[in-house]
Amino acid sequence: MRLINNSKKVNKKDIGKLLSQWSEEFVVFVPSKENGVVMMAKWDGTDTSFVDWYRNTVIPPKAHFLPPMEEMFRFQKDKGSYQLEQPASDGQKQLIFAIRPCDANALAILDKVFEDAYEDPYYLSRRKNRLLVGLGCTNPYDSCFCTSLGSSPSDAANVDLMLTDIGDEFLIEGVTDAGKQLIAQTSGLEEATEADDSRAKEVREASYHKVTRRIDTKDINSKLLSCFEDEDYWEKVAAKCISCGICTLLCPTCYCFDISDELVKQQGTRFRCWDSCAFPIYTKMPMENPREEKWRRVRQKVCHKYEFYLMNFGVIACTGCGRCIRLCPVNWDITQTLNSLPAKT
Amino acid sequence: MEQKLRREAKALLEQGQVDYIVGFEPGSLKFTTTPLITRDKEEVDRLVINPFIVNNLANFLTELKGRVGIIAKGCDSRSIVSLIQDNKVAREDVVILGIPCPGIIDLSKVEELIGKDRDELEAISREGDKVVITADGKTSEFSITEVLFDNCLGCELPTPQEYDILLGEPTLPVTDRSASQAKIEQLKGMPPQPRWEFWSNELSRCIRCYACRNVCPACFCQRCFVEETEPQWLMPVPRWQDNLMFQVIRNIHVAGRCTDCGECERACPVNIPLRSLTKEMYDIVGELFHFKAGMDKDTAPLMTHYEQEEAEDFIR
Amino acid sequence: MAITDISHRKRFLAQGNVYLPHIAVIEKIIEETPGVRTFHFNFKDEKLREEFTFESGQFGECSVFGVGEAPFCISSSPTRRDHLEFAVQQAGRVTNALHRLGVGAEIGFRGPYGNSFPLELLQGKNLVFIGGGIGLAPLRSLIWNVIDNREKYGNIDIIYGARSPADLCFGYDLDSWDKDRAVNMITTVDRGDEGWTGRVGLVPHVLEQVAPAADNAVAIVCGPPIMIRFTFPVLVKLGFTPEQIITTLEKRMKCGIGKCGRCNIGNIYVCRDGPVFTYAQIKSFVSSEY
Amino acid sequence: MKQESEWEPRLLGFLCKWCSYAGADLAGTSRKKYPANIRIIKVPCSGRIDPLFILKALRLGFDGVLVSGCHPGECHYQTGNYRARRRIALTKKFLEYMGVEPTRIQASWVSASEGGKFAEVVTEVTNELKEIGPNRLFDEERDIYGTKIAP
Repeated sequence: MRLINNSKKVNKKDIGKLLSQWSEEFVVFVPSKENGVVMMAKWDGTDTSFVDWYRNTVIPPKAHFLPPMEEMFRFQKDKGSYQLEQPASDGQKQLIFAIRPCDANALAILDKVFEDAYEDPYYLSRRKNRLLVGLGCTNPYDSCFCTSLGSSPSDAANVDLMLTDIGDEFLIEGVTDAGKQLIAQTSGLEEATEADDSRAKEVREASYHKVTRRIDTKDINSKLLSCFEDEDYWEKVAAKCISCGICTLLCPTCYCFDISDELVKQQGTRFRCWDSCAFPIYTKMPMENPREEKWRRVRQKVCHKYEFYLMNFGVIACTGCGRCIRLCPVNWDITQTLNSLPAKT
Repeated sequence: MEQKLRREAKALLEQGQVDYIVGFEPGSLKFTTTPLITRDKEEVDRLVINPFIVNNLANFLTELKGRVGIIAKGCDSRSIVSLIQDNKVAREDVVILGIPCPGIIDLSKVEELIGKDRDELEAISREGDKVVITADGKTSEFSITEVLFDNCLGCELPTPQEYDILLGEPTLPVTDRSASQAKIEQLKGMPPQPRWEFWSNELSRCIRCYACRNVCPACFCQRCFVEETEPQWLMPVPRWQDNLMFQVIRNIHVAGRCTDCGECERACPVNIPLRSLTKEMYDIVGELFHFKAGMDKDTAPLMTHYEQEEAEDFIR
Repeated sequence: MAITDISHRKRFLAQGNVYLPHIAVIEKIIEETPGVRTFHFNFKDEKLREEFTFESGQFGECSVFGVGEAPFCISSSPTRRDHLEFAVQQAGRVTNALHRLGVGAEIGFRGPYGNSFPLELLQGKNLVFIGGGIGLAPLRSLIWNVIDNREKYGNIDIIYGARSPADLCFGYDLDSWDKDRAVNMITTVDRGDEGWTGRVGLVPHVLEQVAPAADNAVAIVCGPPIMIRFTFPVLVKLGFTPEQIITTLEKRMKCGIGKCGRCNIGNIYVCRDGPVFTYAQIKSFVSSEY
Repeated sequence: MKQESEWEPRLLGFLCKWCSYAGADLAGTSRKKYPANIRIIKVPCSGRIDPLFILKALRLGFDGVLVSGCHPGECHYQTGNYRARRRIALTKKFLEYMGVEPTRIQASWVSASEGGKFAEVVTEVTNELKEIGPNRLFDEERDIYGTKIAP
């Protein structure tokens, strides 16, 4: 993505001022730690220390759009008849600060399924009023592999404005109209010099090469298709998986959900919450379960991301953020699986 | 030790004494290991033993069909014994390759101490009672009490009691176990209401990934109560109330089976201090019923037997 | 034959929030067998009652408020529109709750979802309906649809079986099809009882005996998975090509609109791209997961 | 929320059908007075009690739970009450550690002939529950996802 060459910059020390200014119009979310767990949380108005330690969140920013749980509607029996009440529409204007390119790309991937045919009102309404301020990575994790998925640590494709760490300052570039408009409205930004621009270019170049984990995505869907029935392979690959939901629930592109009701004293709520294809009950029907065995579930996870989603929506449902590798309790590594797919027999 | 392990494992496979070897191999990330479950005698050359062999491999025993040669640290061996007590695993179907365990390094503690993430460190090595860490070319030394997992600091039996082959010399537990109890003692010092609030707060982060349950060898139920729908005990929705109820019941269900291996807390992606629950339950079981999980394969499981005279004072 | 044409998806779109069910009232409950009931229901909203349209083979998500939602195919025919019907077998939380409801109770309904039986392709063809147990429910919608437009179709054979005479669903329909001279109705049970004078035999076996001609014919199969698995080879033996065999699949479908993720077979989402498929399509799913 | 002064504790009793339920029956027929705060669920044996029942009762807002079975040695099924004792002891201790008032989890041995004892137990427990006040354990709606990361 080519960025317009009309960039601004802000000193890292002045991030607080910038966020304060934006807080007047938006509810601002920044990376923060709760008991060591990094997530995007409401900015407290002062703390900008994340500038020093932030690499990426544990809870993916998808949680802002498809929360771990949400009320779909409430129902109440009134004079023998049910009345449904939808939650008030979420009109709050939010600004998510320092979202990583991989996570922003993930939202563009999620848009496809939630816009498909029947529009998902909950997700899409949140998408409308949230501004994404991207921050390019200068220190990717050893589990990151975004460069294998046509992206990079400085990919600005799906953010509204993009920040690049150029040392003592952040270079700021508008990407979308909304982003450019915000820059225009923001006071106190300095004009970036040509030197800043070239410094940013160097930083981007350098961080691109810091991502060393690679997968080969060429013909990945046909490779997966040809080994789909290779039970032995999938059983071997799945052996150490413990079928927990970490890699899926905390994946920025996983969107599976469950719907359930609760009724307390005639007051009912229908919830939806994250669900995972790693759980055996996910597909369980009264008489049978098409994915009872662990290897079928592991295969589903891999193939959904790299084969089925690609077939249905033209894009791989993975952005290489590496959370599934980093957070896995048994170090189950999807890149190893993808790199060891058996050749066609 | 590693060489001996590989030799023994290879021999077990070659002689047909076991169908599987379950051990550790180097992980795909720095300072990590990953379970190696294999029938292939060439692959056993990848087996390792180092201060990062975190997983409790007993977890895999219930799902593997056939005879298994399994690498076990002190706590893991007790989990195996506990599974034998519960008739989940037959003693003759496992060959236990015991490792006297000097304690496992808690990378999150290292990260906290150094102020850098795991992948930014250059080297971590264990030297006696010290751990030496290199970052940015600088080395620093820490006492093991600062960097081992809490449960390792509190470990009473680092050397497996039940084994077929013991790799290396028996090792002694850490002498001062107080550090391992620090969090729990701190909680106990709080009045009840703040304590309840502490737990509801911590559990409000839970996303119900069930990693705590799924890494736990003591959680071997085919169908967990959280998955029951008739009646539905818990909502699948990750609200703190349901999350908290899940943890309480899980702890009661594994009482007498939990060996304080600490896997639940380590696996938790949102850092809920789960060991502060499991360890307290472990202690309650010891205090009320003088029972320790996985000590003797011929003892009946805790909840299936009773003494005529015990823990009565609360009954009217 | 492109049954998975997705143009149907926009056929009936709810205004606004697609997840909001419409309130419907149960008007009649028929005890089909022990454990299976048919519910007749109608929308509360007059306008919706008028405007609601669906095709044979489509399904809807039915809510018992406070308990949950489950998918059921509409078992009544779009040609008979004074009410809607679906048949429910007691199997889990929602179906048990449905069975506890009485006439006049309110339920939620959203839909119709999924594709439908390809009526255009069936016209002028001889139709062989093969049903087992509660699997007759989706076929029933199509059978009445076809009977109500009898002149458009060729011969109609219906082969229906259940485990025992007590397990035969829709007895009233079976009777009326039996009397209908334009329909060849064959009923069978796996095991008879004292009062049973009809055929005894498994559906695939009976199908083999009846041996409907494959020429210019289409077979529509629905029943328990085990029956389906044994019926396909018989049909193939009788000369039916995989394109001439149609079935409808059942999966766990929470959302009904291709989002919640659990009903896929490969890249096909049964709720969105199905539930009606030809055997040719199923065969090409590189998966044993259907 | 009701005014504190109007509040009456709600106690859920799980009574074994052989002893305590019969005891409760006897209390009724012999007109022993005891508070109406208890709701009773008859169970085949106190050994039927899963700690899950106790938790669920608290989750549903009961102020206390009483499990009552046969005296030791008198279980109709020989050992059910001994097993119950272990479970309840663990549950009570563990919940106490988590911050639940131990008063909320009660157990008693009441035989079929002890109508008087049943009435006493219910009276005592009800009074103790009145002292500690209503169960607010699960009341408060606190949730990071609702309030913090995805409002």
